[in-house]
Amino acid sequence: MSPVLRAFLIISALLLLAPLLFPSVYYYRIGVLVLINTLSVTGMVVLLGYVGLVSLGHAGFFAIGAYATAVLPAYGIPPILTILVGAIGAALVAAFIGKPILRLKGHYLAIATLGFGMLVWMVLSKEAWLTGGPDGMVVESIDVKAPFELLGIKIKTAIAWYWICAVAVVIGIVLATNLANSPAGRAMRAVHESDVAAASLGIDVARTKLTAFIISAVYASVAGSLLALFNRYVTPDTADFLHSIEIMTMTVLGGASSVYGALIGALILTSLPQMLTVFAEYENMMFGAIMILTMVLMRQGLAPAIAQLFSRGRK
Amino acid sequence: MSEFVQFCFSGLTVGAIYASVALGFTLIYNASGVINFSQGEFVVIGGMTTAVLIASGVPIWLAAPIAIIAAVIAGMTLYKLAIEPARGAPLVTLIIITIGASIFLRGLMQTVFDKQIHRYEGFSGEQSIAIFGAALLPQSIWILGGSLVVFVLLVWFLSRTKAGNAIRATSSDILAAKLAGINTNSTMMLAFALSAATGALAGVLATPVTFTSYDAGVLMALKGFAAMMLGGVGSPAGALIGGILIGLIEAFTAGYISSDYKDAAAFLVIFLVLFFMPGGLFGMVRVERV
Amino acid sequence: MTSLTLENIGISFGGLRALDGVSFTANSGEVTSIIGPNGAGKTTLFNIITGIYQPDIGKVLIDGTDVTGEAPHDLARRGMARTFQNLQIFEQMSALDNVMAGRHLHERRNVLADMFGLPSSRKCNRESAIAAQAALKRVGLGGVANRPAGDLSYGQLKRLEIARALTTEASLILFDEPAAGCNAVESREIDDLISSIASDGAAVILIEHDMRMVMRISSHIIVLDHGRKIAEGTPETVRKSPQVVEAYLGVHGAKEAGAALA
Amino acid sequence: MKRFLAATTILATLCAPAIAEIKIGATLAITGPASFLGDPEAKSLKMVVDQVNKAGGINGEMIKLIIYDDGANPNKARTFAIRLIEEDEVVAVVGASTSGTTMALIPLFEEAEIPFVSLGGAIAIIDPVKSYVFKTPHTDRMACSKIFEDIAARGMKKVGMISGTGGFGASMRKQCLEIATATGIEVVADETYGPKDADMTPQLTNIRNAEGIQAIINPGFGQGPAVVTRNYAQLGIELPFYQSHGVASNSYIELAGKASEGVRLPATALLIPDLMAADDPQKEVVLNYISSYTEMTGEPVSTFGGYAYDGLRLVLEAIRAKGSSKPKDIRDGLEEIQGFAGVTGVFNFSATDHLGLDLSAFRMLEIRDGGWTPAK
Repeated sequence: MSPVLRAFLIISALLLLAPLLFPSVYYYRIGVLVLINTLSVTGMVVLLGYVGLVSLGHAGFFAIGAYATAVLPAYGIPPILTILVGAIGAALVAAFIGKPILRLKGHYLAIATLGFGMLVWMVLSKEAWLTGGPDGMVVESIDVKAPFELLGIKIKTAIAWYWICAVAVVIGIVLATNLANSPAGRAMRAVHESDVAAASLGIDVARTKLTAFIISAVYASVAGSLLALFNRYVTPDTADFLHSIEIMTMTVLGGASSVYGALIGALILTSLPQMLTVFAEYENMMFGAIMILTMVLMRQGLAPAIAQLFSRGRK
Repeated sequence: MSEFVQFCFSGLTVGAIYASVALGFTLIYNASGVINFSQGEFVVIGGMTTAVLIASGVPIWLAAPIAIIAAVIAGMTLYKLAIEPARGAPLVTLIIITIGASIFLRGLMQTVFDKQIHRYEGFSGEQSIAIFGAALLPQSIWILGGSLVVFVLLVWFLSRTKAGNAIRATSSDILAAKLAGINTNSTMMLAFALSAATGALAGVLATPVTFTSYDAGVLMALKGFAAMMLGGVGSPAGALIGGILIGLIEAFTAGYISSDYKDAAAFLVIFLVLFFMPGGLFGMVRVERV
Repeated sequence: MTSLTLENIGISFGGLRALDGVSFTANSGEVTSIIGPNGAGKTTLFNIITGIYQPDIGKVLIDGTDVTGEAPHDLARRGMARTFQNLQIFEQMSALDNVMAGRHLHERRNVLADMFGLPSSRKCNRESAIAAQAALKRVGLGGVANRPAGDLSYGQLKRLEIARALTTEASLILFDEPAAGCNAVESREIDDLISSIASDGAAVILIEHDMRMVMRISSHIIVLDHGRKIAEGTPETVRKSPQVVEAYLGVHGAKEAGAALA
Repeated sequence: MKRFLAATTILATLCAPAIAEIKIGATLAITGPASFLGDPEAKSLKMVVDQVNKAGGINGEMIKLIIYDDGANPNKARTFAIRLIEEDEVVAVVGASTSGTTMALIPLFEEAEIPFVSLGGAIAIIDPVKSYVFKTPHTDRMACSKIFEDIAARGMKKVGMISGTGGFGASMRKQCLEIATATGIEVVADETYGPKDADMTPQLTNIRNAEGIQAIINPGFGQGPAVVTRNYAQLGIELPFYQSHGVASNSYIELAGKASEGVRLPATALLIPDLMAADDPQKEVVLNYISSYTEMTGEPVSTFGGYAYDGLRLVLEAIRAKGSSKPKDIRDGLEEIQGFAGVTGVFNFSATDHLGLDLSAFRMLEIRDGGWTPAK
């Protein structure tokens, strides 16, 4: 079975079966958040897992998508179309800033991307005439139930959102898996492991990095647009430094090398805080401790560790 | 004139705090190649512990050392429980571990102390000193002096002492350092302890000016990190200059351009510097051997 | 027909003259070897030819075109490929993928087609796989194509790099110590491989310490010492130059060298 | 399937409803940038529930309080709000500490028809009136009115502003600029600072140098205003200095120290319990709140805790008055509340007023000798 087909089948099956565990709309909401996070993390897998670049500013792209969706309808662009406009905007911004900053390495790249995220955050909080300032703005809602009603299915809004996001995630993961096993993806992985060797084979290292950066920005932007539509409200928090860190952490915790890691990382870090509410004021301590423990015990992330467990089981 | 001097004072005070945090980053980076994102929490441990002790009647000369010792214990525990077991893990994994540690420490302080904002009186009173028509708080002098002393001690330590040489050797080639008989584990533990002490000292000195609360470390780490990158990773001089530059840029932007975008200005300068000097002001870009 | 010409190449690192006035020409169908003691500047020379370093002075010409200072990937586009002294393998990728990466310039590059898995992209992939398989077979690694490169032995990795360079179909290939660390049998195989690559029409430039190998397959040898070219010519000429023997192996080594070179 | 069953069993045990219990929810910024608000709010809510349950509950039923920490992040707040509505099946919700999170939650509660008593300051929360949304804090617009009233009364025409860039400061800055225009007072300097900034002397230097400036206003909460106040003293500025209700707490005086001498701010009765007239309807409530809060937490009271205290007590009052804990009845009950003395003020709700406070609940206070006195 090709890796793409396998990913498609596994992820689709998981997403189809998951609702069996959802007793209420609240669980669907968590499900939707997991899926939206999975989407931005998948983009990060392309960036970190494929070409090996660290970004601490991806929330900036996420917010570009979210605010495109929030702001543009007032200028006559239909909400659905804003997802596309946001994605194109994020791609252009990524291309523009990526050129100079992707020359930087390691921690220098980290601080440059972090600075980018901060700048987006600042613009969103200070330009209140456009963005509503730190308190955010309302997003024009869309009727997500319509397509289902067309098929004669009566469905709650949150559940409709779950299926829409599930489709988006499956598409996102299939695209990323396709990429991994394609000429362009091979070039990315080659750059990751040795940029001198990659260059000696004619691979334009800067361009390859930029391509991955743009792709990951588009993923984040689409995820941002979806969250804005789903929440019907956006605030500059979407661009917050801590949100960037969150995307990064999900990626690494899940295992940056595979798209499965994206789903696992997003699932754990989205649902964990919900479970930890029972610890009340110890919540943060628990959360931090779990993060440390997971990374110490499973350096490559959860997905590879789980895969290893399975293959051992098979033997 | 008096405005200019006033902006300088503001920039130097704030910049010196960033510099102290950046120096703590530098120490750990030099020993282990890790950027310790929980460095900001060391600063808070220093400030919070001192504040709480002073509030319960302990004099500052006793409270400060206790606070620094508390931070050192936290730093060593962090190394022992989280960094050492993960040695050899990919760099991003280590970054995530230190981020986890920072969340953990924040949670810990929130339960051990509280969520209130704390401060205590400046060491030499609160009466500002007039210089060239500008007002300087005596505590600012303490802060500036503190960061300079830490800088000098750090340079001396790294270049003149056996332990410092061990740290530098460990960072440049851990295997070679091991072969040369350096106990790399205890060397790194030492780096974490010293870095925690540096951070806590910054917290002790800065709290009368900056105030402190359990979650103040995030911003500290952010600015300190930015300062180190501006100066060039791993260079003590870079950390010092980088921190002070960022403080000055913020103050002058707030004073002469717009207070709305003073943080943005700092980051724009970092972008520009990195564009022309990809290794920061004092950093070196390593040439890869192939 | 491809030829590489170096004119008066010089470079310094922190005041240390690593290369000084090095000139030579390498022609297609020939193996041009660069020899010299450790630290003579051989790999530095390679890094200048392949665009990793910029020379302070001098020119690099490919078929008469000045390509000095061009980026490595642009030079690859001009038909240059290389292997590395310190292996530069994509360890997390399979052996096949490593070699397929070498097909980069022959692939249609459209990232959207790749993401959507369009037929054009898949066709491209298939063709690369076929070419890569062929290259792996040629270096004798046909059996380990699907193993992760990180699992292969040192000798296998050396050959993997050769396969990767081969599959670019470059007309100018630089080998940096391709046989280092290999046993006699493996060494012999690599010998034959390099000879056959040259006889297929590529210009081959070789850095190698194994004198037996150098003498057997080179048509042209350049001897470097302390960054300068001290001799150049056919194996016969170089072998006979006492200056070379002395500079290269030192007076003490001269006797052994005589034996080795005989 | 087995796992699914196990999961549902666990959930069932966790969610098993106790008998005769009124569930009230809260999502607050207990940690994060607005923990300054959320922390005392959460403590105040717990305190009310303890007190009421000890006294036998409401209408013979015990109160169960479910609090979540949203860290002032609207995305998290929404998740918790849905959890409160769907999973915990609460009958009313107090909270969302900030205006931003409140605005993000309003559509949810309107849709679910669960009464929602917000602790956010922005006027947009209750203007226009939404069926199920109420709030207890004064609006920032009211605070600005109060301040500018005072400025105008002192005959001043030109003021400078230095505002925090957080939601509170930004929103209040906007309201104050509007009120200034309306009252004919000119804002000659308009500076901002980040909520965690350590030094605002550059901004204050610029304000001091503004032509003809007569007073300074500082909208913001948390440590920022205390730093501004210290810097103000450091620079030796002697202009009249106004803070907002955002720092109406003794901890502000503690943090700002002597520098806060002479600062004026609009605040609630909470800060001057001893100066209240004996027949003041708020007197008893305020004294009660102060003594039990300081006893329970060992921390000084703040206006914010008072908002939450009032919010929950108003909900309970509605339940008591209606004799029902159905969300619809609570909503109706809230709207009917008249003359209810809280720590923030005396609440009179109506179908067109879901705040129920007027400017009279705001008092202009001045800090004298490290304590609060009514400004003259």
